Amino acid sequence: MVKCSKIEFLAAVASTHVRDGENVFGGTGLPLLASLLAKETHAPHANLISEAGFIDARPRNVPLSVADSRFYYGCSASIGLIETLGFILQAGRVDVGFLGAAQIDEYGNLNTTYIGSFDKPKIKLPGSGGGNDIASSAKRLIIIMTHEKRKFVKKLDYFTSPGHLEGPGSRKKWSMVGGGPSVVITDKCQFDFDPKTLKIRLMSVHPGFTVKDILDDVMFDVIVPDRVPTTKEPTQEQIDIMHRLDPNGIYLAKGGE
Amino acid sequence: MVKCSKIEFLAAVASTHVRDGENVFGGTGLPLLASLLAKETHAPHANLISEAGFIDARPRNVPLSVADSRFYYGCSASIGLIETLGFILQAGRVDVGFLGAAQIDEYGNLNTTYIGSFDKPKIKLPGSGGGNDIASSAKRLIIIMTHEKRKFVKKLDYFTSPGHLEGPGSRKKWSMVGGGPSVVITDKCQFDFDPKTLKIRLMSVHPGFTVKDILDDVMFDVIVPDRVPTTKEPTQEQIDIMHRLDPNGIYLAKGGE
Amino acid sequence: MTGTEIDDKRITLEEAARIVPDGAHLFWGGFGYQRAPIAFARELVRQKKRGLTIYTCGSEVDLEIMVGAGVATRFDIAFTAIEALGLANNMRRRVAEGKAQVEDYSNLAMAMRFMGGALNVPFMPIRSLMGTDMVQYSRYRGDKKLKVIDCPFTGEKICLVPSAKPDFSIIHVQRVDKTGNAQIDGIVGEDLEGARCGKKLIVLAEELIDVDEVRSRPDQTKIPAMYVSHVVVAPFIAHPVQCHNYYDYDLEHLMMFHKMTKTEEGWQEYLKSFILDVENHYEYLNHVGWEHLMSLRAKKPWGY
Amino acid sequence: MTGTEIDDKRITLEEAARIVPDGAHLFWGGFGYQRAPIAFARELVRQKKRGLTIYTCGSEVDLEIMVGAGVATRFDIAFTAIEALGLANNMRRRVAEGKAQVEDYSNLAMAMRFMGGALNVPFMPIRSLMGTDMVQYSRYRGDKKLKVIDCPFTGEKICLVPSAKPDFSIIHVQRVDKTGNAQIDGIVGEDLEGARCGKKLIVLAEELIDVDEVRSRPDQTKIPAMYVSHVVVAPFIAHPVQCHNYYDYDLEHLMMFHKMTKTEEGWQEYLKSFILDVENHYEYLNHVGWEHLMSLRAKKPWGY
Repeated sequence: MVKCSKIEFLAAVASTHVRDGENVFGGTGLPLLASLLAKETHAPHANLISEAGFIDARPRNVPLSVADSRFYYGCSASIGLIETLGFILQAGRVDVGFLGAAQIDEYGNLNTTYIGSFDKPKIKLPGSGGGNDIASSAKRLIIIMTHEKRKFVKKLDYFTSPGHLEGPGSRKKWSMVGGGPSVVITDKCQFDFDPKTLKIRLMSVHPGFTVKDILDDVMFDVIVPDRVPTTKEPTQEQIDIMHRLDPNGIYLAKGGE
Repeated sequence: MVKCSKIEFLAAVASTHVRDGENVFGGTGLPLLASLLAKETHAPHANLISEAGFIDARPRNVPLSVADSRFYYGCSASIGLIETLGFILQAGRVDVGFLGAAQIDEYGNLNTTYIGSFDKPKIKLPGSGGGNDIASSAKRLIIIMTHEKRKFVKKLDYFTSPGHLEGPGSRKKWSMVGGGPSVVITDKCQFDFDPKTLKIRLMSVHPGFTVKDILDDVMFDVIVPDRVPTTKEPTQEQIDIMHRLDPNGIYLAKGGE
Repeated sequence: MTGTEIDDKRITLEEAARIVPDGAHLFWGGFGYQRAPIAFARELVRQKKRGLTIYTCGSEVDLEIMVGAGVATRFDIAFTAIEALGLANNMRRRVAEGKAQVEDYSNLAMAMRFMGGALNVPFMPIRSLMGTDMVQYSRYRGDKKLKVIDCPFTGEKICLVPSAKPDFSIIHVQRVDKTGNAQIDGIVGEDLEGARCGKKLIVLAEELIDVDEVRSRPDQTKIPAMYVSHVVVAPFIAHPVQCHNYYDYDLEHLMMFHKMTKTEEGWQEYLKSFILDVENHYEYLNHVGWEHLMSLRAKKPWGY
Repeated sequence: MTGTEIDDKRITLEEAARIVPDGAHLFWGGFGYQRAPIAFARELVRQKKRGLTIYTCGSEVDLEIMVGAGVATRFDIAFTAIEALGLANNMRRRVAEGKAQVEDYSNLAMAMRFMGGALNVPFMPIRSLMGTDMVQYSRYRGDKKLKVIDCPFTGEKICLVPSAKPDFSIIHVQRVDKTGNAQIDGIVGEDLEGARCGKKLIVLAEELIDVDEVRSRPDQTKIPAMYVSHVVVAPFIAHPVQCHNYYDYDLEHLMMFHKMTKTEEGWQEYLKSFILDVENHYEYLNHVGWEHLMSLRAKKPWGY
């Protein structure tokens, strides 16, 4: 068993969900690290897109911003938002998008806007950014969150980005281009979605955690299959590659053990 | 009195309607020659735009096509159709547009699409091109036509581009951006539009023609003011400049005497 | 950071034309005398395609060739003529014969239809067309040609034009790499939106450039490879019109073309001589003559 | 062919800020860490502007400065934070205090609102926002925030977002000539549409270039002079964020900024030290220090 931090674990697990040749909306931070790791391992033809306008990016240093010049040299096109969010994403050309959130509900709907009531918000969060667009139109959505009970809620304080909304048929009702969330990766487990109800379902538990740990740490009912496997751990090679990608630990050092 | 061809006369008269500093949709042919002549004489700051994407053009040779590379070098921006017809024209930034037509009615409405019935057209003309867009959205429209009776009709075979439609209030009804036609220049006379009825009105008669000549050569009633001046002739300087602009007579030789 | 293998999307002009089935709908690139994919039109004729529908703002020699040879029968367009020379004679004849149908829009309307298609929304709003016969009459789209509505925000009239999503987009550019990243010099016309609105995109380019060159100045890429299905590289694709920075139009040929198309006999003679009797694009160029072609090459800094 | 006199639109940063009245609506350029007109935000603060409404997709340090200093109170935006570092602390505090209001959209929604404004149509259709609280709740636009309609062509649901036509567009570019023709390197974000949607456009640029240089390669012009009201030329306009091909972001300064804004006291200290106590932009740069600034200069071929 290799020694690794939470961040390393999350990034490595997330990377396994990127398939070769896919068009990936990577953003920055963990998703970027996961996408780059996937490109360096099993998905060399993944096309990494940053919503600011970079297409097929291959940064030699990890970017801090979606608009970071580090995305520029070596990418194959550098355009703008209408291109990435309109012509590419809304047109259904993005296979997988990554999102984080402050709150998630049992259908994978996300809040990145306010904590507290809309009328008197306690905390103004960043807002949608491109999140609502990605959640509406990417074929598949990978959600990455730190696992705190207060984040897995029965009802969102504010509904920013669509998961499976109210379940089967909801996305079709709003003529959404994309398929919605396929997986939620936390630092304790992975969830997927029950195909029939489109409600969140336990997919695998990370080493060191039990099913009960997970159920105790969410505020809604989770579908639990008969057999819940243990999440596959990162390999040393994956960890080494991540450190080569982020030699200064800009992302890896954050929240690491 | 200088000796000049029909084309030279038309171009010179048309050029007088371009004011300094205006944004002009010039096209090719006579309008282009008129715009360039205006720039060389009284309107040096006129901004010549070609709908293919050229802005502030200063061609050293006369272009044959709105997309001609002759517009490129020396212009200040070379973009595309959404820029010129959308961001510039539809946004109300074009002061004056030039149009020709196969038919015109008494409100300055234009046909550039079909001769004959829509169901069984006798002649397919070029179509709108950017003509309808220019007629809808340019602040002022200058129409140039050869003066043949069959072209000045009571009812258009096909209504391609809006003049003053059915008169006062019509353009507002369709929330049109531009003000409609201000002048029609033919090889026999100039028309403007009666401010009250928005119907065509004789403005001036070219040397050698009488008011009766004009009235005989249109198929609708023309408002004739008490005094109809004679159109001012081109100066030798204007003719010389035109020949410098079009040394090979690409436009000047056409239909010349 | 990564050095991945790269797809090579190059095929021949013949192969590219073979992919287009009878009855297909095509966005057609180029504008006026600039970057028209005329070699592709000639190849479609040689392969005897039938029943194509063409979407473009305004095209000239290429439309004349396709309508004249009976390859394309429907046209969602705003304009056709041979600018500065006169009417599009073949189109005029085929329309009068009832063998071709034109659904009339304006240039802005067509450009916005391509933008709407590229954005994958069902329509786009414009302020043109209203009050005219383009609203009153439709050739074959019926009440799906356009809609005039009351704006739900302002109450004013606004025209909605339906987005275009043809089966193929055919465009001609100056340079492309083998994966499909395309660079355009000069004006783009409506080609950026048009390239993105088709279900498949075939890029025809004058010159092949290396992927590394593209990646060293990615802000020069006008069409990213991810949109591109196939790449064709060949010289003088737009002849007898121009390709900015590469060659000027062939005015002599254009005048001959326009003159010959004035009669059906003249057109049939042109068709035989310059299209059917030449085996492929290079034979066409041989027929036109390389000394003549070389005389058309663009001069710096003018680009023509 | 013609050699006309040319207007010189250059004014100082102070003059440019003075043109913006209290209560004005501003499109705000830049995206993320790229080409943010932060020097203009600082100057608005020094001139004690009040009641501005800001329109942008996502901005970071500039919004923090303007909301923190009470210059801007309303925001039609999709995003604000200091990417990779954390929440926008000033915005969080001012919203909690009820001193700032955010009308929430997505990035695509805002970009399309700017495109609609640039096109002078009342709305644009998008496929985002539907089904969420961005449809349910409005901070100050009420039922003019957006409309969800049944598409008159397809019957499907589509969201219409109202076009934005603010009083001013403020954008930052790499190079400009004195008449206003602007060139942008790298990504454009939503700046092309944003620059064209405002009633007046102020272009801030790092470098002045000659008109002849612009006219020798006009396809590099991203914003033609005809849109531009005023031009401001100054170095390091985006500091502490980056300007592609000119300088990198100042991570040290960004971290200090983010840390100081965690408390109102810290923010007030930053406000005093880096904005109010420096007389103008050059004094700010002196305060940051030129040796430090020079260390941020971009290296070829990377652009940062």
